Amino acid sequence: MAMLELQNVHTYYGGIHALKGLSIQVNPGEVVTLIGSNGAGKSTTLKTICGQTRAREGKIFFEGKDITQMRTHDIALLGIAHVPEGRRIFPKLTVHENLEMGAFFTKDKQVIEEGIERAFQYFPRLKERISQKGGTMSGGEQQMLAIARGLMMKPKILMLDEPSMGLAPILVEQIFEIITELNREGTTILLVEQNANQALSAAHRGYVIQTGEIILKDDAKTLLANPQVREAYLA
Amino acid sequence: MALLEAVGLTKKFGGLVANQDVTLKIDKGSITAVIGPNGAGKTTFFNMITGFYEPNEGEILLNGKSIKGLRPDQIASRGITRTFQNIRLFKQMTALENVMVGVHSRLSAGIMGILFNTKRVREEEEKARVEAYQLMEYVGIAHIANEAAGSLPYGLQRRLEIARALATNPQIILLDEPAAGMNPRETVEMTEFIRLLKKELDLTIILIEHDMKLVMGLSEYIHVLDYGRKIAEGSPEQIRNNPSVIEAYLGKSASEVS
Amino acid sequence: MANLALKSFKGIPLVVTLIWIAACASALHFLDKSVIAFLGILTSIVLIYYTNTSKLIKLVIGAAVLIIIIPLVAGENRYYMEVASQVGIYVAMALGLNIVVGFAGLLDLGYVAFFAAGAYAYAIFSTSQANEFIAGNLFPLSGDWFWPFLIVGLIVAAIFGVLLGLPVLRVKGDYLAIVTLGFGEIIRIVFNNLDKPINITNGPQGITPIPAPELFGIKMGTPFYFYFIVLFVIAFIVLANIRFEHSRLGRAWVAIREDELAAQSMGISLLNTKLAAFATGASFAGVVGVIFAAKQTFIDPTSFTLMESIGILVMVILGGSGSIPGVILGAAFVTLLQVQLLKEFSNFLHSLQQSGMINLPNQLDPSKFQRLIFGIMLIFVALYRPNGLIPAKRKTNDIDAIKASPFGRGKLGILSKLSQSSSGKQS
Amino acid sequence: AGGNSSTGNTNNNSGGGTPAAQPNTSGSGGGALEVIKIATQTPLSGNQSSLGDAIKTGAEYALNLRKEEFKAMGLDVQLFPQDDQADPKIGVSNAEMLISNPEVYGVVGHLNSGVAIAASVKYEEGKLVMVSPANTAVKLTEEGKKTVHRICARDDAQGPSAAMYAKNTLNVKNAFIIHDKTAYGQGLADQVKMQFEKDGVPVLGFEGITQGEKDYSAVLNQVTVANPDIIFFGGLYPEGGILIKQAREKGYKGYFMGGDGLDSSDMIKIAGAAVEGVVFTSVAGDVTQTEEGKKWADEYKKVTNKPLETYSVYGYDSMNVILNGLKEAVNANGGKKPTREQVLDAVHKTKDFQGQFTKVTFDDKGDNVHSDVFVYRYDKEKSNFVGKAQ
Amino acid sequence: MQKRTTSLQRNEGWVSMLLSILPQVLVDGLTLGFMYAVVALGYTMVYGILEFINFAHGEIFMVGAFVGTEVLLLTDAMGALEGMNPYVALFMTIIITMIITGALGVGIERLAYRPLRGAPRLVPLISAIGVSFLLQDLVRFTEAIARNEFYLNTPILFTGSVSLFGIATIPVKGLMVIILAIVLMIALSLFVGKTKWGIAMRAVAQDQSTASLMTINVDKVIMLTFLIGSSLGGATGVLFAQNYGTIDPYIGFILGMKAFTAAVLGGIGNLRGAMVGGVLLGLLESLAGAYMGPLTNQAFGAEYKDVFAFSILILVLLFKPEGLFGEAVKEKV
Ligand SMILES: Nc1ncnc2c1ncn2[C@@H]1O[C@H](COP(=O)(O)OP(=O)(O)OP(=O)(O)O)[C@@H](O)[C@H]1O
Ligand SMILES: Nc1ncnc2c1ncn2[C@@H]1O[C@H](COP(=O)(O)OP(=O)(O)OP(=O)(O)O)[C@@H](O)[C@H]1O
Ligand SMILES: [Mg+2]
Ligand SMILES: [Mg+2]
Repeated sequence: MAMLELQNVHTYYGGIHALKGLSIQVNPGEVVTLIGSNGAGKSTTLKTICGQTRAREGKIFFEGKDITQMRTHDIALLGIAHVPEGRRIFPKLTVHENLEMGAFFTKDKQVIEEGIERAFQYFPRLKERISQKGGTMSGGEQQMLAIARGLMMKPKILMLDEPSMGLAPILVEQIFEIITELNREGTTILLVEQNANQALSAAHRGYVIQTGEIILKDDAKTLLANPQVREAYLA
Repeated sequence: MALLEAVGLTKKFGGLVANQDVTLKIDKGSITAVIGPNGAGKTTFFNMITGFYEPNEGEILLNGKSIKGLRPDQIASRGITRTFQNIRLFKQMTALENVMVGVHSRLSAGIMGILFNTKRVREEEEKARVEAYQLMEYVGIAHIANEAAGSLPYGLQRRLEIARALATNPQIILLDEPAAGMNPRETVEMTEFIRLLKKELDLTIILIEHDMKLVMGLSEYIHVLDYGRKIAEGSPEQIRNNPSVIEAYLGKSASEVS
Repeated sequence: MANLALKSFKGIPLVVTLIWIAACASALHFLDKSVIAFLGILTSIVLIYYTNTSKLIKLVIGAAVLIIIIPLVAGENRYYMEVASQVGIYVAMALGLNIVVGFAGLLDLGYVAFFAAGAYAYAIFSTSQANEFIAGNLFPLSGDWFWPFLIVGLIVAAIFGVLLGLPVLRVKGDYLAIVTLGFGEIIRIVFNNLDKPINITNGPQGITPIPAPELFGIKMGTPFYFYFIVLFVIAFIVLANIRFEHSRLGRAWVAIREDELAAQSMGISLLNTKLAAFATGASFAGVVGVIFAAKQTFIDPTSFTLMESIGILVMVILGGSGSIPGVILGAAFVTLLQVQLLKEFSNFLHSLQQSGMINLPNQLDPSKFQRLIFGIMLIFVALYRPNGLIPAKRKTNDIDAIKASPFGRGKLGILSKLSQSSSGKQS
Repeated sequence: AGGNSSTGNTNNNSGGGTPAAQPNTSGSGGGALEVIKIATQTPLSGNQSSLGDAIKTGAEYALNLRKEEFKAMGLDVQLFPQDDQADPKIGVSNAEMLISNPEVYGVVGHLNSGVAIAASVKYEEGKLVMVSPANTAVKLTEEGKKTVHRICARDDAQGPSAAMYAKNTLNVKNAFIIHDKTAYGQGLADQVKMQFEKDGVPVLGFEGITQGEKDYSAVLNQVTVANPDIIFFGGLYPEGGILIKQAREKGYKGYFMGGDGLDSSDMIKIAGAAVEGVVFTSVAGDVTQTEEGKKWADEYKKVTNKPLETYSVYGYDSMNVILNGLKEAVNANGGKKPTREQVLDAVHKTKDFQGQFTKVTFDDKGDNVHSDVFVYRYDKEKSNFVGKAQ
Repeated sequence: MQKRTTSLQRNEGWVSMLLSILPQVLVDGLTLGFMYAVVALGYTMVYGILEFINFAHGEIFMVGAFVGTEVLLLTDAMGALEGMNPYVALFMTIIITMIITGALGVGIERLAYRPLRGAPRLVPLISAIGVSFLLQDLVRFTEAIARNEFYLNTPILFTGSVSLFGIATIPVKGLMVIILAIVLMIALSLFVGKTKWGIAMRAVAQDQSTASLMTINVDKVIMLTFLIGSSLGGATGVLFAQNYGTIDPYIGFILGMKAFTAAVLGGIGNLRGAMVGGVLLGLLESLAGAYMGPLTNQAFGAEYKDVFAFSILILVLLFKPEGLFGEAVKEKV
């Protein structure tokens, strides 16, 4: 059974029809990527999954449970972490407090500390800036913080919206390594990336989305080789 | 003489030195890239040039004249404009109006003129509108002229920001990660576009970007910052092969970039 | 869904509006003191706004209702004209505050200070009050001076606006709210105390008798005249608002409201722009202040309390911050509610009580309920029209007109360089 | 004209001036009654509403007592209470409403002089008679408006009397004056100060406080330094009560005196034990001096379910002055419904009308020539009539 | 009209006598200041979380004063107050009041603010003003019906006063205000600054939708904020009634305005700032009230104390636009 399943989802922003009957599946243990050009509806898809925008039609299931109408924090409690587009870190909280918020669901201090340790391992820069206010960090540093905060949740499925944006090349590589590592450890991943090349290389399967509709879905390898895809997204 | 010159710029945030003794020269009509790891101080450098931060030390010269200590709006009216790493559009305004705001400092209507809607003001307004629209056409987003800026997808917002910046009629434009959030194909388009800007509009361009394809393909000269210091400068070729740059910033994959 | 329903709503047919106006007008004319008909006439302005016809026709009908029909059918009733002039006074003030709060996004809780400045300017010099501190027994001035004092009030208030604006530059958001609140209170307290050491404002005793306006020897002291004076001033203010909104200045105001830093990087001077907002907003209040003083014939500091500022702010937000028609409607709605609707309602309840239909203890006398009901109304309107009665929307530009513009023949601004360089091609 | 404090009975006998007037109305009792409304305009909401309500309740009580009497004349007199919210603007628009309503024949109001002055311009234009129960500002009647009347004393009567009483009877050698920065409070305080200065009583301080606040220790610290023989307070009991309480807490030992604004049962509750010895002046003679008066007061409390306040008393008498004028006008008009102007004339001519508490004769300006100033003094439970000032 | 020049006769040694009351002026200022401070805490609390000026907070405080007074009056009517340890009585009153006003605050949030969460920033201000009017008149009517008046007097639990080194005295009730204010501030600071829920409150303030991504139940956090803020307001009301003895339904407005000013002076959203701002405002008013008249020869008397206080506020904000304790976070672009 699919871990996460969207069935014929329609989402609107006021009068704008952003998702037009979108259906995707993510199986446990998979890395699935969603690619598409600007404004295709990638971010909207992730936002709809975690209830930040509502599907007006269609259903969303997580581990067999209908989550379409659940509230965001309840959805998150099921083990769905979302690292949103544009970082969205808490600007007036310190790095440490931002990370703590990532593990809000747990009371276990041990878990929190371990999580923070791990985040610092991935991103030593964060450790250097442990008590800096999130809002004064550089763009890339904020991106690291946002990803680290997402990891704090120890989610069953991690949804990343353009995690490589604004990161130095060396860190982009690292992000993909982290994705692979997390996946090896059993985390399912739904990845939205502009860097389709790398995304497809890291993923098992991929969906191509265009103006709110899935126009292609296949193995990542196949998609990577697909001339149409190369033409449209890889240049 | 260099068009823009930064001499020994230093910026500290408490104990943190975000820029230390950064000196660089920008020639008229050039495309210069500022690159470096995250948190190296690139955006901070832009912020000092455009008057958002006042440097603790150092001097900024435009055509040999100091512009240090001027407010951002004063600097803008001296012909230096920018885009932002985190897009900052006027979300509730339409795209066209956003661009028209850019024309602001070149308009002269005063309160009385507006009140009495004089012929001069009417003409000026219409001109501004036409100019803004032409700019949007030029940037390729004329079709969204009447949409609210806040509801546009990311990529279009970036272009709109550039159009808005161009509307101030700058001589120098500072682009902070213009291709962030764009897919490779769109990045190529952006590269072409920036090149065009320089060629057709006679602009001097300084840009920050982490996409090495864009940086290497576009820039004539590159400055590398790390921990607030300048660690290297040179042509793309020189930078690509600079071992300290590779180590601090590029990583192995960068050498694959053509 | 509701949105879609609204979308398909194309406006009210012209006939319906005209019939409505005719019906209300004749009801008002033939039936004695029919409050409902009077309100109906006022409502017709809203109907006209939503009528499905060209701008020009709307304008003509609107003007006809305001200038001809209302004075014709309600002109004899002083109370209706009084209500209409008060509505007008608040509409004008709300439009002024709308510039500061709605356009420029500067939360101002001391707006009434400018109103006070205008009112006192006229009051002091048009009565013998000015003799207290100016030698020569030159005062009082006659009612003819009312007209030049409209300008004086405007200028005085604008100066106050700049005075307030100067410190404002550094203070943001809700800090600004409290600074302006403090400023408003300072002005009120100072006016309340400036009867010593030199008697300028006559302190809490207030100033009276303020002369009514005079023109060619006609004394214009009744609400009927004030209605026209106010109408004239509103017409001016609305026009100014519309012109400002889509001007260089209006765009700059909205830009700093949306993002100060980005606005600065577009070459907008925060100081000048904010000062302009404060000064323009204030000057409208100043003009209205002069009218208010003349209409009241007596002013004292109790008319210029913090609650007054808050009341005007409520009108702006309730109507739709930044939306000119919204603010007009908001001001009219709140004022009508306060000076007429609630009153009529409590009078109605009272008559029921008199006739024994309902029996309330003295503690719950209907006449005491007005503020309570007003409070409940505020909550309801906020909940059901959170974006205001008529939400603000940015005017869209007519792209075809832009394309057809003669200025479009050549390239403008930075693009003029295109024609110089070899190719003019677009990306 | 008859003095008839005898009005105090439940049955609705006349409180009016012309005792013999009753049966001469030809207008029927049984047929359609013509409605005449007498308005009150006072703050009924907001923080001055308790004062405004007292006026309204007093007026209402007076009117209800005489309803039947007017029915016999073919008139249905009704109360038309309005809330002026202590706001001149609202007062003016209410006034416009009243004058454009032909059923309205008179106004009892206002509480606040600012509102009264602004509204009276409109009454004047509408020839609508106004009888003020409470406005003491000198200016109100100085502008020659025929419609404006008041039964209470002007500041320039009450103030000097109070100051002279303090000097001559209380033997104070110096004074500290505090007022609440309102037209009433400061107006009174100014007059007191002038009189003190005239009489050579040093005024050690003249300070304003803010109405509605509860902590006046700052000003009282000044008082401590000055250590005056008397504090004169121009203002109302909510502030007055707190002032004296806090002053006593600070160890102040001298007199505390005020105007009729201090006359309220709440004064005792607010000031607590400190109320003892507080002196105030009032134009109202003491009701509860006579048996009859006591009975009246008890009846009032029973019917209205409210304590008896000075302002309700003033409201009561103001209403009766208007009703009296109305009745005279009816009579003069041959028993038919008079015009507003006729009522105005009749009220304006009021002479030696004995209300429940005050005797009323209007002079040309509309001031009450009989507005004597009486002095009262609080003990722990109530205020006690001391006598006429000087 | 003749000029009102004031020439006041003065006692010998005026200046030294002025100085002699200084300690008392300061003590009075402190008491008043702490009163402002506790109300300001409530404002700052809600502001800190929702960035929304809860205009109705002053009214919650007023309701607290009435509830507390009613509790005491009823206990007294049952004859239980006499002989009760005053500390126990105060404690009991405060707890009951806090529960009731806390619930009231939560109810108001639920009905009048929550539906407006997505609305433009200033709109909740309108419903807050509406709620203010509503509460004022509801209390007025309730009390008018129940007690036939709405100026209430509170049974005072502490009557004595303490002498401070013989130069100033402070009533015990004033002392209670100060102690409780400090305790509340410390407790709140710890809660908001250190606990997970406290951090969550701040997170919700900055970005609600992202906070909910972190499994934070935004509704619950906001409810908690209102619960704490409003019960705090209620407790303050009880203290107020104790301190000044008389209350009416309109005490909320002036005090609310002053407290809000204090909160801003200290740096709105900052608990320590609210405290310092309140105390400073109280001191300023006290000093101005006591000395301005004498020092300016009565030309500018105590009536200018608010002008003085507001001018200082404006001056402070000129040089420190984010308030005394507010963080000068320059927005990073
Ligand atoms: N808040 C909003 N209001 C109105 N329309 C919106 C809003 N957010 C997104 N849209 C519209 O929805 C569509 C999908 O946007 P979305 O952000 O999901 O695209 P995306 O695929 O993530 O694009 P990008 O690669 O630029 O991030 C776009 O047409 C966009 O204009
Ligand atoms: N206002 C500030 N207060 C404190 N530290 C700051 C502030 N602004 C920037 N910094 C710090 O200065 C350093 C340089 O930041 P800057 O934004 O210039 O980096 P950058 O080179 O643009 O990085 P990126 O590529 O990630 O955008 C960062 O470590 C950042 O945390
Ligand atoms: Mg996206
Ligand atoms: Mg950067």
